[in-house]
Parts: sequence; C-alpha cells; structure tokens
Amino acid sequence: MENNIKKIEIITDYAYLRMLTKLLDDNEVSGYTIIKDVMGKGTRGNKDGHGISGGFKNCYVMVCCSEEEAKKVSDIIKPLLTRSGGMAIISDAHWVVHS
Amino acid sequence: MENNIKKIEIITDYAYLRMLTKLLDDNEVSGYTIIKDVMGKGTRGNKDGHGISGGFKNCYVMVCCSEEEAKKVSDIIKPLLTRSGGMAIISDAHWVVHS
Amino acid sequence: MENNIKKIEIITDYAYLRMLTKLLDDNEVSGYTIIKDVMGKGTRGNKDGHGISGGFKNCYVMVCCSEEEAKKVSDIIKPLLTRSGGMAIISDAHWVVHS
Amino acid sequence: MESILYNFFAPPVPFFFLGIIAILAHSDLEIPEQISKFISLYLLMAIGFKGGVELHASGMNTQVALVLFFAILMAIVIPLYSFFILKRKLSPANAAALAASFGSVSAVTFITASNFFSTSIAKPGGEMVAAMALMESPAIIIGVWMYRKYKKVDMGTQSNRSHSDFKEIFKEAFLNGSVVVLLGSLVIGLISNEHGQEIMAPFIGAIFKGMLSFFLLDMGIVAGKRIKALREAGFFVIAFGILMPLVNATIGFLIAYLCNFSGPNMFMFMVLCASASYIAVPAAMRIAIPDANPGIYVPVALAITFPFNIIAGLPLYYYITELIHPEILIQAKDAVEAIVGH
Amino acid sequence: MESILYNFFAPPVPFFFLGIIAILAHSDLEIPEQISKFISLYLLMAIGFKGGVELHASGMNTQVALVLFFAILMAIVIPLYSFFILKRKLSPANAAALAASFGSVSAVTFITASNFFSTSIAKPGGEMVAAMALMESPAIIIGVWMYRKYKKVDMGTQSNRSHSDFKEIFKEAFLNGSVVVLLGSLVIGLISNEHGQEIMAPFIGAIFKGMLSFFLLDMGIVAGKRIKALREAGFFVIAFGILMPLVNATIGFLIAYLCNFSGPNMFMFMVLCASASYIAVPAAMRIAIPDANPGIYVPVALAITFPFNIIAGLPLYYYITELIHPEILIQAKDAVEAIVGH
Amino acid sequence: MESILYNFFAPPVPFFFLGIIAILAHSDLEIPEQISKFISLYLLMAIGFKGGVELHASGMNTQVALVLFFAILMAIVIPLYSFFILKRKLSPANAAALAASFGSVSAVTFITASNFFSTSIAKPGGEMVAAMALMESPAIIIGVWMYRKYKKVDMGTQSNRSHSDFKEIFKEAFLNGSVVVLLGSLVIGLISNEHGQEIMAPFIGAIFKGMLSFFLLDMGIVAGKRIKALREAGFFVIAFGILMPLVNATIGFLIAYLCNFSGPNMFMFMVLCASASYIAVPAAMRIAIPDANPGIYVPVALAITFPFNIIAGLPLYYYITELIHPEILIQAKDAVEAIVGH
Ligand SMILES: Nc1ncnc2c1ncn2[C@@H]1O[C@H](COP(=O)(O)O)[C@@H](O)[C@H]1O
Ligand SMILES: Nc1ncnc2c1ncn2[C@@H]1O[C@H](COP(=O)(O)O)[C@@H](O)[C@H]1O
Ligand SMILES: Nc1ncnc2c1ncn2[C@@H]1O[C@H](COP(=O)(O)O)[C@@H](O)[C@H]1O
Ligand code: NA
Ligand code: NA
Ligand code: NA
Repeated sequence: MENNIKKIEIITDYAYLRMLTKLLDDNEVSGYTIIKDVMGKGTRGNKDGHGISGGFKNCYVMVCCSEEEAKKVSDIIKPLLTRSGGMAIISDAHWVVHS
Repeated sequence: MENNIKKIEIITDYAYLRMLTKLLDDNEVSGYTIIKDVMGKGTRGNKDGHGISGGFKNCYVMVCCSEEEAKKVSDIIKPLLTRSGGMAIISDAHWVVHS
Repeated sequence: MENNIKKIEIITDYAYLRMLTKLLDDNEVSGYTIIKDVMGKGTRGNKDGHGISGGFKNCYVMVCCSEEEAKKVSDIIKPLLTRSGGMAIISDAHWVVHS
Repeated sequence: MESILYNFFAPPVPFFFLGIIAILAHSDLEIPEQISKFISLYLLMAIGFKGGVELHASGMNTQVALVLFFAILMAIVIPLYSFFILKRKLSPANAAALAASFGSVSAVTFITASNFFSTSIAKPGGEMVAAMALMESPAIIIGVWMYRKYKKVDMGTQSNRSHSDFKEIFKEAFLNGSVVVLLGSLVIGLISNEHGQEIMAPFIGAIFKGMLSFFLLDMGIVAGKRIKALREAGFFVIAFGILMPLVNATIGFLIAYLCNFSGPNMFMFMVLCASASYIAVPAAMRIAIPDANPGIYVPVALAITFPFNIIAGLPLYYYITELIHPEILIQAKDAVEAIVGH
Repeated sequence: MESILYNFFAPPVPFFFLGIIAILAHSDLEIPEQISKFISLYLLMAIGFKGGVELHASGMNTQVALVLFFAILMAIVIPLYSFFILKRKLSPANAAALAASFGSVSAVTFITASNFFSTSIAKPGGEMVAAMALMESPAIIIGVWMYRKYKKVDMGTQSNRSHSDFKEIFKEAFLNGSVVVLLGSLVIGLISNEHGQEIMAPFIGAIFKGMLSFFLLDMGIVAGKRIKALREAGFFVIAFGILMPLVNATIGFLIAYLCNFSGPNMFMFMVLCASASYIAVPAAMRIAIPDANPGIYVPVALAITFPFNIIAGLPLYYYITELIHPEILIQAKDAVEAIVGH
Repeated sequence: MESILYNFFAPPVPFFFLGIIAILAHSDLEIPEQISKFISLYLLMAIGFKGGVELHASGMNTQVALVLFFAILMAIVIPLYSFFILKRKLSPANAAALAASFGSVSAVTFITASNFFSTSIAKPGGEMVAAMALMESPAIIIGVWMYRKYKKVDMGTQSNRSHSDFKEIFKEAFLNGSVVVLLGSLVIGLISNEHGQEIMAPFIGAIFKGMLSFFLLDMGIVAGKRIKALREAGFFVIAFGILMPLVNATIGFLIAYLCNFSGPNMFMFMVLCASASYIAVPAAMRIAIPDANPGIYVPVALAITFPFNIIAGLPLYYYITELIHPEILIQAKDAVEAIVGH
C-alpha cells in the first residue's frame, strides 16, 4: 500500500462549522468530509446535542491529505480551535481509492 | 508531531449509549465524542436504523487519550460490550489541538 | 495489543450506499458500520447535504478486518468507487473487543 | 361484514400495504427515522390525551375498575403462559422476550381499531386507553423474571449484578419514553378543563388519521424489511405469531363477556389482548435480556402479528363483538348515514 | 391579470423568495433534511390521494384517456428533442441528464399551480395528477438510452455491465420513493370510499398550504445555495432553462387546444410540460449516468426553471389559458366573492 | 384568578412539566433534534404571519409606533443595566452573554402568553409580534460591545481581528435563522391579501396549540437536563434569573401604563421585557463571545427564567394588567361563555 497520507480529524462546536469550512476552502484544501450531528464531552462540558439552544452540539470534519498539506491544515485550524474549543488529531493512513 | 495518543472507537447498540457514557463519566474519562445515528452489520445481524422498534441502531463513541488511560478505558468497556455486542478498536494518533 | 487489523473507510455518494452494502454482503464481509448523514467536498463539488434533490449527500462506511480481507474489500470497492466518486482510505488498528 | 370492508378500502390501512409492497419491490422509499419517532410520539400524545378526557367524562365506576383490573391481569398472565409454550422450542432468552411482546400491547393496532368507531355513536371509553397504558409495562417485568429463573448459564457472573439490574429493568419498563408520553398525556387529558380540550381538538383530531396513515406507511416499510428475517425465526414462531393473538383475544372476549363490558370496550379489550408490542418491549429487552435475538422477537410482532391483526384479527374480533352487541353495528350505520346524508 | 397578482402576494409563493433572500444574505437558516423529506412525502401523498379521489369521481372517459396518452407522449418526446439541442454544447452525459429533467415533472410546480384554482369552482381533474405520476419516469429511461447511444468512451468496460444496469435503471425510474408514494396514494385515493375521503380531508386539505409554504421556504434555501453553481453551468444552459419551459408549454398548449382539454386541465398540462424535475430525476441520474454533473442539472432545474415558472411561467400560462377559456377567470372571481362575501 | 388557573390545567403548559418530570425520573424520552427545529421554525412562521396580518389590519398608528419604539429601547437598556449588575460577580464574558439573553426575548414565552387571549375578544395587536422581532437582535450587539469594553485580556491579538468580527456579529444578530423566519413571515403576513390569510389559517391556527404542546414537552426535557448545570452557575445567577424578570416586567409595566397601551398589549409588553432568550442569543454568543460559558447562560434562561415566567410570571403580569384594565378579564369570560355556550 503506497500513497501514505495523513488523516486530520477535527471536532468542534457546531456553530463554528461554517467558519471552519470557509477556512479550508479559502486555503484551497482539496477535500474534506463533514458529519453534522456529533455530541460529546470535553473540558467545555456536555454537548448533549439539543439543537435549538445552540452551543450544545459539535461537528466533525475529516481531511485526508499529504503530510505537507497536513501541516498547513494544522496551522490554519489552530487559531480557530483555540477560540471555539474542541480538538483535532492526526493519524496515518493510505489511499485505497482517490480521484 | 509529539503528543502520541491512542484513539479508541466503540460501536455498540444504541440502547446502551446511556450506560456507556455513564461508565466513562464515572471513571472520569476526560473527553469523548458521540455519533448517534449509526447503522451497520455484524454478528448480531443488520442494524438498519429504524428507530421505533429498538435494537436496530448503533451508536459510535470515540475516546482520545494517553496510552495508560486507553488501557483503563479498554478494561471498563469490555464487560459492557460483551453484554451489549458491538466492537471496539484502538489505533495511534497525535494531538493537533487539545485544550 | 495483539490482533492487528486494518480499518477501511469509504466515503461516497449516498445514492450508492445500497449498492456498496450489497457488494459487501455478496462478498461475505463479516461486519461494517454505516453513517448515513455525511457531507463534504471533493473533486465532484460540494455535498452540502440537501436530501431532496439527490446527489448532494455522502455516506460513510467503515470495515474493520484482517489484512487479507482488507485486500479483498479494496478490490471489490474500487470499480464501484470509480463509477460513483468518493474516496477510500486504509489504516492500522487493533481489536479491543470483537465478537 | 360491510362495515368491515368499509374500513379496508379507506385510509389509513391501505398505506400499510403500500409500504410493504414498496419494499418487496425493492423501492428505495424510506421515512426518515426522526419523523417516525415524531409521529409515534404524536400518536401516543393524541390517544393519551383523548383517553384522559374521556376518562374524566366517565369518571371512576365499576366498569372502569373492572377493565383496568383485568387489563393488568392479562398483562401478567399472557406472558406467563406464552413463555412456557415458547420455551419448548426457543432458548429462555428468546422465549422470555417474545412472551413479553405478546403480554404488552401495540398502540398502533389499538389506534387502528379505534377507527372502526370513528363514525359511530358508540365509542370505547377512555378507560381503554388507560388499560393500554397499564398493559405496556408489566409483561416486561414478567419476561425478565422468567428469563432469570430459567436460564442456566453463567449464574456466577450474573448473580452479583442482578440487583442493580433490576432497578435498570424497572426503569426500562416504566420510564420508557413511549410509556411516559402515553401516561403523561392521559393524566394531562384527565386534569384538563374544557378549554384545554378545545385547544387540542384540531391537533389530536383532524390530522390524526393522516398522521396514522403516514405512520402505517412506515410500519409497512419496516415490516417489509423484517419479513426477510422471518426465515431465521422458523415455522414454530410464525405459527405462534398467528395463533397466539387468537387465543389471547378469546380469553379477552370471555372476560369482557362475563364482566359485561360494553360492545366497543369488548372489541378494544380483545384487540389489546391480541396485539403484541414492537416498540416499548424491544427497547426494554435490548437492555434487560441482551441474549435474546431482536431478529426473532421484532419480526414476529411487527411482520406477523401486526399485519395479521390488521387484516384478519380486527374484522374477526369486530364480527364476534357484533354477535353479542349487535347495537354497535347499527349505531355505526346510523352514524354513517347521518354523516353521509341519506 | 389581477387573479395572477392575487396568487403572488399570498402564501405559499412568497416563502420561496424568503428562502432565497435568506441565503443570499448569508443567513444560517436551514430546514432540517429529514423535515424536507417528510414534507416532500406528505405533499406527494396528499396530491396523489386527492387526485385518486377525483379520478374516481370522474371515471375513465375520453378526456382522461387523451390527457394520459399525451402526458406519456410528451414525457418521451421532450427529452428526445432536448437532448439533441443540449448535445451541441454539452457532453452526452450532461445533455442526457438535463434532457431527462425537462422531460420529467416538478411536483411542487404542479402543486403551486393548483393554487390558482383553490377558490375556484373550475378545477383540474384527477387525471392531471395521474398524468403527473405517469410523466415522472419515462424521461429517465429516454435520457439513459440517449446517453448510452451517444457517449463514445469506454465502450468496452461498459458493455459487459449494461444489461444488469438496465434493470437498475428501471428500478431507479419506476421505484423511486417519490414515484411510489405518488402512484400508491393515487391508487389508494381511487379505491377509497367516502369514509376514507372524509378521514383524510383535514390532513391533506387544511394544513396542505402551510406545509407547502414551509417546503417552498426550503426550496428557496436550496435554490439560493445552488445559484452559485450556475456560473459553472454557463450561459447556454441558463438560457435553455428559461426558453425550454416556454417551448414545452407551447407544445402542451397546442395539444390541449386541439384535444379540447378543459380550461384548468389546459393550464395544468402546460405546467407539467414546462416544469423540470429536481427530485426524482437527479436521484436516478446519480446512479444511471454518474458521469453527468449534478452541479449542472440540479441548479438549472431548481434555481432557474423552477423560479422562472413560479414567477413568470405560471402567470403566463394562466393568461394564455384565459384567452381560450375565459370562464376559468370568471369562475375564480365568483368563487372568491362567494367566499369573501360580497 | 380563575382565568389564570384556567390556563394552567390545560395544554400546552402541563406538557412542559411532563418533560421536566420525565427527565428528573431518568426516562429516556427525547424529541428528535430535527423535530425540535421544525416545530420551532413552524411556531416562528405562524406567529410572524399572524402578527403581520394583524399589523396590516391595524395599520401604522401612534400606539404601534410607541410600542415599537419602547421595545427597541428596552432591548438596548435591559442588557446595559443587567451587565453592570452581573459584572459584580461574573466575568465580563459571562456577564455580557447573560445580559444579552435578558435583553432579548423568548418567543415561546410570548406564544404561551398569547394563550391567555385565545378565547378572548381583546387580543394583543400585531405590533407586539413586530416588537418581539425587533427585540431579538439589539441585545446581542450591546452584549458584545460591553464585553469588548470590559474584558482586559489579550487586547493585542483581539484588536487586529475586531473589525472583521463585528461584521460577523451583526450577521449572527440579524441573520440568525429564527430572526429571519420571524421577520420574513411578518412581512409576508403584512403584504398578504385575504386569500393568503385564509390559506394559512388552518396551518397556523388549528394545529398551533398542539405543536406548541409538543414543543413545550421538548422544552421541559431540555430544561430538565440543564437543571443539573445550575449548580455550576451558583446562587447569584439563579437569583438573578428570578428577580430580573420582575424588575424588567415592572419597567415594562410603567412604560405601558404611561403610554396608555391597551390591556393585552400591556401584558404582552411585560412578558417581552421579562423573558430571556435561549435560542437566538446563545447561538450568537457561541461565536461572538466564545469565552462565555453556555453552561451558565443557557440554563439560567431556560431552566430558571422560562419556567419562572410560565409558572409565576405570566399569572402575575396578567393579574397586574387586570388591575389597570379590568376589561380584559371580563371579555375573556364573555368569550368563554360565548364559546362554551352558557
Ligand atoms: N479526549 C477526547 N476524546 C474524544 N473527543 C473529545 C475529547 N476531548 C474533547 N472531545 C470532543 O471535543 C468536543 C469539545 O471539546 P472541549 O472543547 O474540550 O469541550 C467535546 O464535546 C468532544 O466531542
Ligand atoms: N468488522 C466490523 N467492521 C466494522 N464495524 C463492525 C464490524 N463488526 C461489527 N461492527 C459494528 O458493530 C455493530 C454490532 O456488531 P455485532 O455485535 O457483531 O452485531 C454492527 O452493527 C456494526 O455496526
Ligand atoms: N481529501 C479528502 N479528505 C476527506 N474527504 C474527502 C477528500 N476527498 C473527498 N472526500 C469526500 O469524498 C466525497 C466525494 O469526493 P469526490 O468524489 O472527490 O467529490 C466528498 O464529498 C468528501 O466527503
Ligand atoms: Na397483548
Ligand atoms: Na416537463
Ligand atoms: Na427580555
């Protein structure tokens, strides 16, 4: 399995999803995947997912890319995540199929 | 990329989500992420996701933590998963951002 | 942690989910997990998730299996993904619990 | 007989068949999950509130007391004898889960049955809704109790957590979301004044049948999907799913006859006894008896007993009720004529 | 002309513009996806049932047969000539997908058009709903057939799976969820007795316009989002999205005129011909012609042709219908006066 | 006093308590999230449209102008004095977010209050809905402005993005989905002709109370969950959540009295001043003041102030209004008698 890539997974407040994707788009990140209904618990308390009162729901964004691109993505998301809370992790993977 | 961590991913019957998070809370696991609408197939048949008749839907819980904490989490979830069915996997990752 | 496994993650157009799972079932893949409400962006444009007009929503399918089974899965999904678009990645993991 | 067909060529029932047909024809038709849950809560809220209002109107009397007493009794007795029948062929876990299903009730069957009276002057009393609410949970407890008694394996590991488990099981049995909404709405209907009843009338009345049609479409879809799982269940279990409602309805009929229930109450009591739960019970069983296979107990209740009751059961129970209480038919006809206008 | 504006300053139409404005102003307004799907199924169920009931009332007669025959004919002919026009500038895949969209119909445009008669005595017959149901699918088959015929690339890999594919495509075309619900509800309406019609009346009647308003709000939101994708589509395609409805409506008008359709039927037939599908066809195209770009065929149908029909098309088709059938206007006025009271 | 209890033993209010009780009893009852959002949008659409129609009927006059002027004034003044009170014990971030909540309004409290007039001839004017719409956003701007002024930390990093941020905040304040739907529906109601009003009547009228009941059930569930978070908030904040509505209602009362508002308008104006936002404001605050803890400002508004207003506030404000405008009570009674029939 050639084609080593990095997988970045971001979990943050749902309210910030629009900003996060704008950031990725503006920086020409070629692809990402979003899951909108994500709950959880962290240092900022319980996100039990009740939509109407805002601030209790997360989103999940995954970016698969080369190691250099991963560095760029890490850099651009850090300030936003510092502001919005949440977390991001990176791990190794390989393409099976990619257009 | 310093900050080696473990990522544990648990998939089990949705009916057990409340017990699972209670277990994590009681054992002071600092953070986790939940996806509620998860379907799948395993040894206990098709979980095709129809909510009203119970038992046909899964949940997904992800915990990112240090290696020692991961051992603890593995130990506490095993009895529950043996009862409820489902699976759990562990893999390597690194923090990009974490508060 | 013994029990090395591979984790394959597939993201493709939601319209193809039925075909994809049929493919997995027909090839006797023992287990998989599905998330139905997945958005994203890739070479085929924005999948912003509006259900009624079709073609703007993804699905996510995860298969955990042995290395050989992973090769088989890779082979069987490639033609479909070439047709439907989307991506698939593979990474390393270990069982914590599996029935 | 006419009045039976009458209900068959009218919504909501045909939508159930539309759902089954769609799935068997491999259509991709699906009702979003949250919508199913919404409509299911809506139906429980509406039927509960309506029942509460009617119970308020009738007040507590001997008939009400008898209905409630025998409802609870049946919810205890049915799972007991069902369990011993099922245990001959199934594991204690599966037998207990299936027995609990049949001891409990199906709100949608009940609601569909209420349709038989929608144009009629004679109507089932609010106590029938109360009876339904009371019949939801006991069977769960009985099922778990039987299971605990008769399973042989791992007594060691089990015994030390059986205490904490029982609290959990009571919680699942009595605090299940659908039980809470049904009972809560019943109480709200009971304490509601006329103002409240007027306020809720369009929501629980006018759109009710349409919502039920939609829900039955969804039930048809799910039943269609579950039919495939029936091969797994086997002939014994399928036969049980058809014969048991008849047995239970017969016992229900005898009680209703001996206790002199009104015509509509007799019919509804038979329906309650004959129906099997595929919502509240499976939800509780997943937790309480995880060894039981939902691939068996859900399809039997949902894809065998439910359609059997809808297609053959309800007309049959209605027909039998008519033999004893011919006035319900006459009244129904009068009402229809009064409405249709000639 | 008055009766046209009449429909413009009244829900549901303004909610479509509210949706577009919200998105263009970068509001975060969104309708949850499952709700869209629910309302879309609800609208199909209601319109199908209503059509079935009306078709039952009118029975099969020459007008009905003519309407259905020409509906199917148009659903076959429109995608053919559309394809050859589009092929001049687009790839076979995109041309075929877009041609299929225009050959099929938009249920929401149809429903919005029905509004013109809501206070009127003259109403389109149930056969128009049946026509709509029959027009949903054929264009999909034609589109795929044209695509297969005219694409040049990878014939090798394609040919060996083309057989199994065609089964798939028929499934997508005729067993698409929305087609099934529309047709199924039509049949249920057709076989329903008076009881069933009364039962469904509040659900399909009273709240219908409100649900449609909600859905149009959502359509506005989606159209607003898709407008951006139109740059990608280019001038040719945008012009096609505006001119094609006019061409198709003209042909529809000629057929209706020659076949002596009633006023309301003439209007609705023009609407059916002029509208383009953005639900059933795109869903099928994703599978049948994966090379076609949904970023082109969806925005044209949804963000060009749909609003064009709503804003300019419907009033125009109505105006033309009035020239031939002045009675529909008079009746509408009478009806309004009868209701409003002076 | 009777007319108060009257509203208490009737839906929709008891469903709020059912929700709280269910959660405190550890039931697994939950309303699917997309359903909450749908019903919330539905309620805003209905109340907005209704308000627009009424505003159209009344036209612009001095009372309308006064109501709107003082509504905006209160939405600016309340967060200012609230902030300075709260800053004594809370961080600037938390003080600002909470102040913004109290300066803004709760649509559901407003709608529940409208219930007091549902059988009454005297009704609040459409200008009250307009007032509500105008009161949603200003407090957000004030809250952010106070926060910027009084927070001490990281001025360096902050200053260079404060400009772009303010655009973002205006967007959050004025283009929040719920604000857009409320205002948009108000405008649509305003421009709608009689035809449009008739069309929407069943959707926004008949099923409204039922939908509100459902939503209050959900509010009860969420309030029940948030109650636990109140320990974190502390006594000061809880006391603020109860006393502040009283203070704000008193000021509202004085304005209404001095400006000679009609009885129903007086009551509704007090309700608007007294209520706190738990939808639009928290959504904006997450972006505008991320340092503020939603675990504090949401539970206070949702689990303290909302239930306080529903249980004690509304009856109290109504009682006070009656002292000045005894006619609202009499009319309510008459209306009830007229409806109930004796
Ligand atoms: N250690 C963790 N493992 C998994 N998810 C986490 C972890 N920490 C935080 N999260 C997720 O990130 C969200 C925001 O985290 P926080 O800002 O720390 O409250 C939480 O609601 C979780 O969904
Ligand atoms: N090998 C696997 N790969 C991915 N998901 C799995 C696998 N096995 C089981 N699952 C998930 O775990 C759920 C429960 O598994 P089981 O208890 O084996 O039926 C399934 O419905 C799947 O969602
Ligand atoms: N580099 C990537 N990282 C994460 N997700 C991706 C990536 N590329 C594509 N995807 C996902 O795959 C879907 C289809 O991709 P495509 O066929 O390239 O449009 C997108 O909508 C994304 O959800
Ligand atoms: Na039963
Ligand atoms: Na067309
Ligand atoms: Na306020």
